[in-house]
Amino acid sequence: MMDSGFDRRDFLKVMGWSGAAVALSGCGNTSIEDGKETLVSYVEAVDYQIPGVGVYYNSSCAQCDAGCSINGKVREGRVLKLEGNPASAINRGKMCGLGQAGVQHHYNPDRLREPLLRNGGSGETITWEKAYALISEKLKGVSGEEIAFLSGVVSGHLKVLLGNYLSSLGSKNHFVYEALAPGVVRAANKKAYGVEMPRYNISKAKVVLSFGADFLGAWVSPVHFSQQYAQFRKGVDGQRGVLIQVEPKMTLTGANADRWVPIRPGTEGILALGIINALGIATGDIAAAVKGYDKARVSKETGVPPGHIDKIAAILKLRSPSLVLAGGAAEGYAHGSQNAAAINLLNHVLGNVGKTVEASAAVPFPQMAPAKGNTAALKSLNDGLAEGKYKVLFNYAANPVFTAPGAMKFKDNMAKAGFKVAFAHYMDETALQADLVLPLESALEDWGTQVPEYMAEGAQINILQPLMENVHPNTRSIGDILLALLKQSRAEEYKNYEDFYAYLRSALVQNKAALGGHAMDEDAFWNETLTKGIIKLVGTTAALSGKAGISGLKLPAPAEIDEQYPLQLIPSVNISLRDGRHTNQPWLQESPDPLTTIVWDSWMEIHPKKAAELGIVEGDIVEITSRIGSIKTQAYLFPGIHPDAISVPIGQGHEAMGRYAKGYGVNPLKIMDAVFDRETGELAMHETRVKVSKTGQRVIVVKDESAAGAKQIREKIAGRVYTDNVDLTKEV
Amino acid sequence: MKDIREDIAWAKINQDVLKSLENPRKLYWVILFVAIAMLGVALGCEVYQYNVGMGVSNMDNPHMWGLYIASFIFWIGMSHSGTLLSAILHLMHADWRKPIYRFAEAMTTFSLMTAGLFVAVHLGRVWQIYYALPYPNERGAWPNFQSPLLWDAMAIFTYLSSSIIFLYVGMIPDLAICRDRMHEGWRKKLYTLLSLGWEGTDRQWRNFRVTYLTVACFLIPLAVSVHSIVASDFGMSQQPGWHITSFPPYFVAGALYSGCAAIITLFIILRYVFRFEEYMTLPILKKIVRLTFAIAMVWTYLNAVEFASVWYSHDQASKDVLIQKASGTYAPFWWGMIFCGSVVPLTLAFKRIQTNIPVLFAVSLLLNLGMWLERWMIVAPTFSHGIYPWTWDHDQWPSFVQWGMVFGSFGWFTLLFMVFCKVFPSVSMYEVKEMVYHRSQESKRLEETGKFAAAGKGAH
Amino acid sequence: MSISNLLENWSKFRHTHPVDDKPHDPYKWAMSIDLDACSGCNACSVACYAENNLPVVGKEKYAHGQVMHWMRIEHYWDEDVGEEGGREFPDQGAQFLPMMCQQCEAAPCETVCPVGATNHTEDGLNSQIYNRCIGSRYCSANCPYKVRYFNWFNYPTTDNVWPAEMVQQLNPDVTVRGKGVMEKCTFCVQRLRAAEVTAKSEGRLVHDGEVQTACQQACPTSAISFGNLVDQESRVHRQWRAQQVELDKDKQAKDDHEEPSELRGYRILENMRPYPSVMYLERVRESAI
Amino acid sequence: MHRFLRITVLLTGLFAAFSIYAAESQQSVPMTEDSLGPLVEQPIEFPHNRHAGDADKGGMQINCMYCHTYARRSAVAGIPPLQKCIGCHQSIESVRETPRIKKLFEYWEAKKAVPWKKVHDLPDFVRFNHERHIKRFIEQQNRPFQEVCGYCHGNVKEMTVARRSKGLTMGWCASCHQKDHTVVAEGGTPIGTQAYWYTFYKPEVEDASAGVLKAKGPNDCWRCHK
Amino acid sequence: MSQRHLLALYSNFNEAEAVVEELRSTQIKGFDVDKDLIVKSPIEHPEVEEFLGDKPVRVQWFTLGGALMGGLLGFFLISAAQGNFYAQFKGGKPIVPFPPNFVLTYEMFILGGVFITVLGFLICAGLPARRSPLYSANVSEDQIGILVKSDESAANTLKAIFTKHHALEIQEEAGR
Repeated sequence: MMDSGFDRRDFLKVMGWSGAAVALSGCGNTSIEDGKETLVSYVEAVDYQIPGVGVYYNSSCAQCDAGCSINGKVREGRVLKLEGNPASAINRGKMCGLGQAGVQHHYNPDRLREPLLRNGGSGETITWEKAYALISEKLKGVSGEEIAFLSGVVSGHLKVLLGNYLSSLGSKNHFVYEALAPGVVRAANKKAYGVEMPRYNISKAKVVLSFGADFLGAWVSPVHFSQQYAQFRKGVDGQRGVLIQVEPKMTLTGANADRWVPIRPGTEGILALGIINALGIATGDIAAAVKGYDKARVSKETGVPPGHIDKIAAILKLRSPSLVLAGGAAEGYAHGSQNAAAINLLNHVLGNVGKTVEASAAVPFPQMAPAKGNTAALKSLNDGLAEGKYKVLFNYAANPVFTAPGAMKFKDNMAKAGFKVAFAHYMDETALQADLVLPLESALEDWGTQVPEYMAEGAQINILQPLMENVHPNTRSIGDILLALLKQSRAEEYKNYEDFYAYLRSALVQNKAALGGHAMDEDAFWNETLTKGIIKLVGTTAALSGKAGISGLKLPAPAEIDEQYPLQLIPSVNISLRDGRHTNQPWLQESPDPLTTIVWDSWMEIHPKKAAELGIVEGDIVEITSRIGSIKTQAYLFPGIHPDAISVPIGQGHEAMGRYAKGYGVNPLKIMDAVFDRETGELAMHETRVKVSKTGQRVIVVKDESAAGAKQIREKIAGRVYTDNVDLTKEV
Repeated sequence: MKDIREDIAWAKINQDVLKSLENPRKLYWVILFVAIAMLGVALGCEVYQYNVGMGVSNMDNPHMWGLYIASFIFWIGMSHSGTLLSAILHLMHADWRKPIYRFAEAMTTFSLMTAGLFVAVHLGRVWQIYYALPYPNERGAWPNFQSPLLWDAMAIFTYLSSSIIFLYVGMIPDLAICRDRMHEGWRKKLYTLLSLGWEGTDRQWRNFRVTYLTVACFLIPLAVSVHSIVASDFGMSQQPGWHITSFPPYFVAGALYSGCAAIITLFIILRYVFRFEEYMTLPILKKIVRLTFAIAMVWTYLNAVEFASVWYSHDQASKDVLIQKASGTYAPFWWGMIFCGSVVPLTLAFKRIQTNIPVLFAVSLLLNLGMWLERWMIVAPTFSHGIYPWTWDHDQWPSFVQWGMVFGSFGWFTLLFMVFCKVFPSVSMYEVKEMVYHRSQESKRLEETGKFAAAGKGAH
Repeated sequence: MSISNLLENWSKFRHTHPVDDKPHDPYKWAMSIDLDACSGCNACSVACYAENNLPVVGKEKYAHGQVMHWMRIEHYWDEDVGEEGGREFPDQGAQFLPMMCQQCEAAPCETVCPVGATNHTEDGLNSQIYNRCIGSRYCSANCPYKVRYFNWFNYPTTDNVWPAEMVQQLNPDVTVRGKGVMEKCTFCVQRLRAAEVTAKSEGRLVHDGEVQTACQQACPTSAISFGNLVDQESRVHRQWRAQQVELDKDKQAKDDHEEPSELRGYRILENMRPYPSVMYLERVRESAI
Repeated sequence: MHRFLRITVLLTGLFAAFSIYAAESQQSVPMTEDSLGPLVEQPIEFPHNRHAGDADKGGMQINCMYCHTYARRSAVAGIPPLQKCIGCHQSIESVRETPRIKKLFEYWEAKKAVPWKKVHDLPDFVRFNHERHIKRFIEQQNRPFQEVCGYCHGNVKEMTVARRSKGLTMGWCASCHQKDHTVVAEGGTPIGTQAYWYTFYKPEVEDASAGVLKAKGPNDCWRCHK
Repeated sequence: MSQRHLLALYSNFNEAEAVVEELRSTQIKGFDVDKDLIVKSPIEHPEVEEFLGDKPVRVQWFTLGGALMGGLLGFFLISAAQGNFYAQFKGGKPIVPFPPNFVLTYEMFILGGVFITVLGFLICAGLPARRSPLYSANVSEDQIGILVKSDESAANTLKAIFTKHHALEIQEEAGR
């Protein structure tokens, strides 16, 4: 770098508009003009910055917690597009739609620009100094127990800094909340394999039997799993992998399955045991325990035809190794842990543990490991708030007012906290309830490190670095904020760190030996780290320790149909909207749901048979009523759902968050019962029972597929062949 | 039922026709005002559409074309009747065309002008319309001569200019009459200028006759080619419901049909508004009505041929489009077209109706409606049920902008036509004179040879 | 000049493409999409929005069918699902199909454009020249795949399409289209041209993998492969060859098989003879389950 | 009858002339060839003649590429960073106090970019690639910089503030593209006629052994409009 | 010698015919029937041509020339335009495709034909013409005019003939 006295950020400066003009209206200026447009050049330039030529910076994606590495294309100081970083073992140069929409998070017109202080019903713009002073003032005389910090998943140095800040306040109340976390599965895995999240080696499996794990869509690390899936489909020696998906509502993964098995909601565990029984290879107490699960009973309880059970068992027996996954649809019940345990047992019985279920690596810095979010944390925070335990509440990267089930009444409870500080990018529902809202830099402007929860190969620390200067100059990095707050009590300790960047740099550079840079000097190491965007480590591998055990496994019989609320509500997870954090990114709003192709709205999926029973046709506005409340949305007849269930996607129904999110669709979580998994205390997402009634209104569903539905009648558009006929070994 | 009197004084012909040029009745102003108001609606719509974008028309993907193209074909089709009356019947020496061909010819010109406007209205970037014109330019880029739209442009240009020339040339002797009979004023100046110094000398008449005949000969194949080319906008594409071999004759028949229907309508209006009862006589009307009936049957037949060829072909996509026309969203309009186009004209077979002016007026309007629907039913259903299933059955309803433009186009046409009728003689005076002269000569000859009774042509 | 030019090149002017001649040398950009790998996740479509300055039209215009996605993910259910006597559930999943401009060798859209705004380029693309387009929309009317999108509104000035901040995201290499012009997938021509130019300056040809389309680059399952069909070593060429799909045929080896063929490469609506440049590989389903 | 003949001959002649013009007009070059475009007011009146002009006219004969360095590496030429101006002028004391240089240093001290106005501003939908033209004519054929840049920019070395001196219209561009230019294989490796595939009119091989061809510029619309 | 113009008006064609017959049969000095006689009529009347004798009409030659020129020009202009520098394949069709060019040639054929025919008409009929020395508005109504040009000496003879055949009116004017 040049030693001109400019720091790196100066090179991220947005070059004047017309260095290489963005033709805003390519059809506007239609003649040759002289002297109308202004050309602005850099005051100072570095060699690699050439107008008209893109520069790529490696960083990390912060759209979800999978930890993909990105490669941001920057032109004239503006980030244009995010592409995958091929060096990352997680995404290998690939990007999902959600990740690519990161630029729209960055450039979002509804981002917060100034610190806001609640002043009656409205927000008053204040300075950062005043904001810090206010926090310091409010924290005076408040004991550590009375302070709660709610956050989404945090990892890396931010987590360390946050931990330090909380300890400086004497608080242990860090609640890590993630609305869609696989909390139950983690616990079940811990029991079965000894680790919360083993490495699932889909590409090695010949058969994948997934109980509701939408690994191609929104589960854990979808981009990574998608790549594995592609390899799995090509198979080994032309033996193409077979995917069987068991779930009551078809997910994207289900739509790609060779066999999609609709199952009565909540009976996944029963089917798992039934398959173990049908396999007939279990021994000892397992064999004894599953004895009762004969085909007839399982079929009756789950609604899966006996033929299917046979076929599944046969193919699992024939083709080894296989892989059984427990996912969202299986865990969302009060007996979710039991379901997951039964499913995991199947892996043991099939001998997949150690073959396709492998030990995963972790970074050798436990303090940086991600603080995994779950919903149990929300429950305890909510309980605490309800009791009025907390005087000061900090909130970062979580939006519980939107995502907490309606039954929890989180919004009301939150009001009981005396002073609420939200670190936020947007004025979302939770920030709206806060007393002080501090605007954050976007992930493309910020520094940081990230440790993915799910490690693909070895372990890695992802680097976040700014790709361009701040779009809004008065936003700040969460790291800088925490550092500033820390300095309020521990100024001496942190005086060497001017900002979070300095902290980060020194923290990494100090450990360069452990981070693979022992031979390099500090600057070289630092530059290389930034260039690569990833620090790859060997990692520590915890061996799989769990064993097949059936003791304590007790599956309840399928629930009786409630006369008053006869249908099961499945709040489904949309691949791009997820928990609604990114609803305000217009690309995602306009990107159709893959299965229904509906955009910009919510909908209720209902099986055509059930719909006919209820007299519902597509576009009918229906009222979905649970014990908690009711929502109204449009009906969509969807064959890929169990007739006893309906499904409404999560992510829409925002009451805030700006022009692209507010007022579109409904939030099914608003009518969700607060039922918890009996073992882990995690929220049981699928335990809400509802009834559906027509309101008499009808709308035209805004969707991409043809009005007549997505069927090809005569012309061959999308073809299909069977494995009997194909020979994948000959393919390229 | 009186035909034109053979003994009518030629001076009276002049007088009667010239009277129509001056002192408009109140009714005339009412019609003109309504026409201008209608045009205003269209202008408003166009300004809105121009400023905001084509999207305000409610068109979308895949409904790329809408009422604009349908109306374009409708107006092009309407223009064919003028040629039929002035050129084809001229060649056949059907003298009954003489009192009525002038306004039919004017109708040709004005409906072509209306059609041309629809091309402009339809374009997404009408301000770049000159890109479609084959003129030598600095860019060195030429339009794509392969495009049927360019053929259209060329054909319409040829047809419009030829029609105007034909109309004008045929009008020169009449303009001379106007020049001679009009009082001093702007009119006199205009007629003096336009009549080119016509004095009816033997040399002028001699060349005039040949020219008129030659241009008529050119106009007939031209008219046929124009609507065949419009048909090839559709026939040349690969879309189901459009890619049909019988489209060119079908379009031509449809064109003549709608043109004849329009002639009936205008005949009745002119007869009433300008008091032309003496020239636009019922026997003439009867002949047009019979002609219309014949063409209606030809059209019906060609329609049936189209359906049959689709039905018995192996082109499933086309068959689907046909089924969808008859049973889908567009079914009411499609059946409306069948009713108005094939059933309503059956009434014309009855003699009593052939001269019943109120009924004929209603029928002719229905026929025109049917023909407009036909054009819409050619354009729209293919878009909603094309080859590719993903875009099937996406409903689209034209917005008020499209309807407003269609509505306004009638105003524009009426405006032009009404102004024409006041500026130029809408009945060809010299030809009516010729007609009565030849008829009287003929009857004189018959009288002389004593065959008057045998001929049985007691036209009185 | 012109007349002499006409006489000199007469035989060239009379060639029919791609039947008479194969002028594509050294580049013919083509694609193949493995529907067995495609999971329908929409990443390609979003990548396309990001790369090609596609406007987000909003709910109301989407409802009107005025959406601008150059690449759309279609899904089809089996014919008998939900039908009388058919299957109750789509238990073999959906059939996803990414559909974008097929860059036909003999594209129906090209002939009909009155101003010649869409042409077949020398490297085998179907070009769309925005500034030439007058918006007659005939091309879309004649497109069998309906993959052409028209700018019904002036999106650059429409509220909330590109608010001030988002303007900065626009790709300067791609013209932002104003109202009244047609647009469609370009195979990321800006990337292709950049790669071709770089290669030419270095005195070589673009090698396989040097240039990727945005959709291909994003695709998490690598279902899309893209490259130079003339290059014998390119992945796309090898795929086409393995599937015995030939660019200038309207019927492939697969279509001649009486028995279900082990080949799974096909081109959509091939019988209409547009000679598309995108080969799809049929989705495979396990027979044993 | 003479009158008829005269009129007929006149009209036929006019029609024929129009037709010939129509047929040949593709070759025409716009009329703005030698006239200069409007004078553009720049924040600093940069004297091109002082920097690039010939020595006998008091110029420094600085190569275009010295300042406009991006042109050979990118499609857009860009404007040299302020740093570049300062780099030299820091050590040129003689003109340090002239008003223009003072203005320059004011910008530098404020770390503000100079808001230059664009002189050669093509319509937004036209993409001219500087790099390719420089590679083609300067690096490959060793033509002098000022000649090659001058094809489009005119005789800048004699201007103070640059002014447009060429038409820069599409027909003007094409008038050069449709010439048969002699080219030798680029990058040292002859790759045959393939390299010039981009027009409908295939190149002619002039000297096969030396890899010398005659080729036209691209004619594909998508070269410049995308 | 000074010239004189005479215009006689008749109410019907028979009288006019008789006048012409008589003029033709009478040898009058300073008056040539074929050159100096113009019949003006309100309608086109084939008999007039008959009794005036055969006079050539040349409009058809214009038609032929115009149509051929239009057609050829159409084809070659279009083909030349198609084969311009920007020639690119469209839809796989040849750069110079025949079917479209034939359609356009056809249109140009007609266009040329019509335009040049009308041009020919104007030329052959001498239009636009200056007003002839003598004209009566009655000619455009219902009377047939016979305009003759003669030496002054013949004027009286002519007048006599006109009067004999019940001329409704005779106008007289000194010519140039």
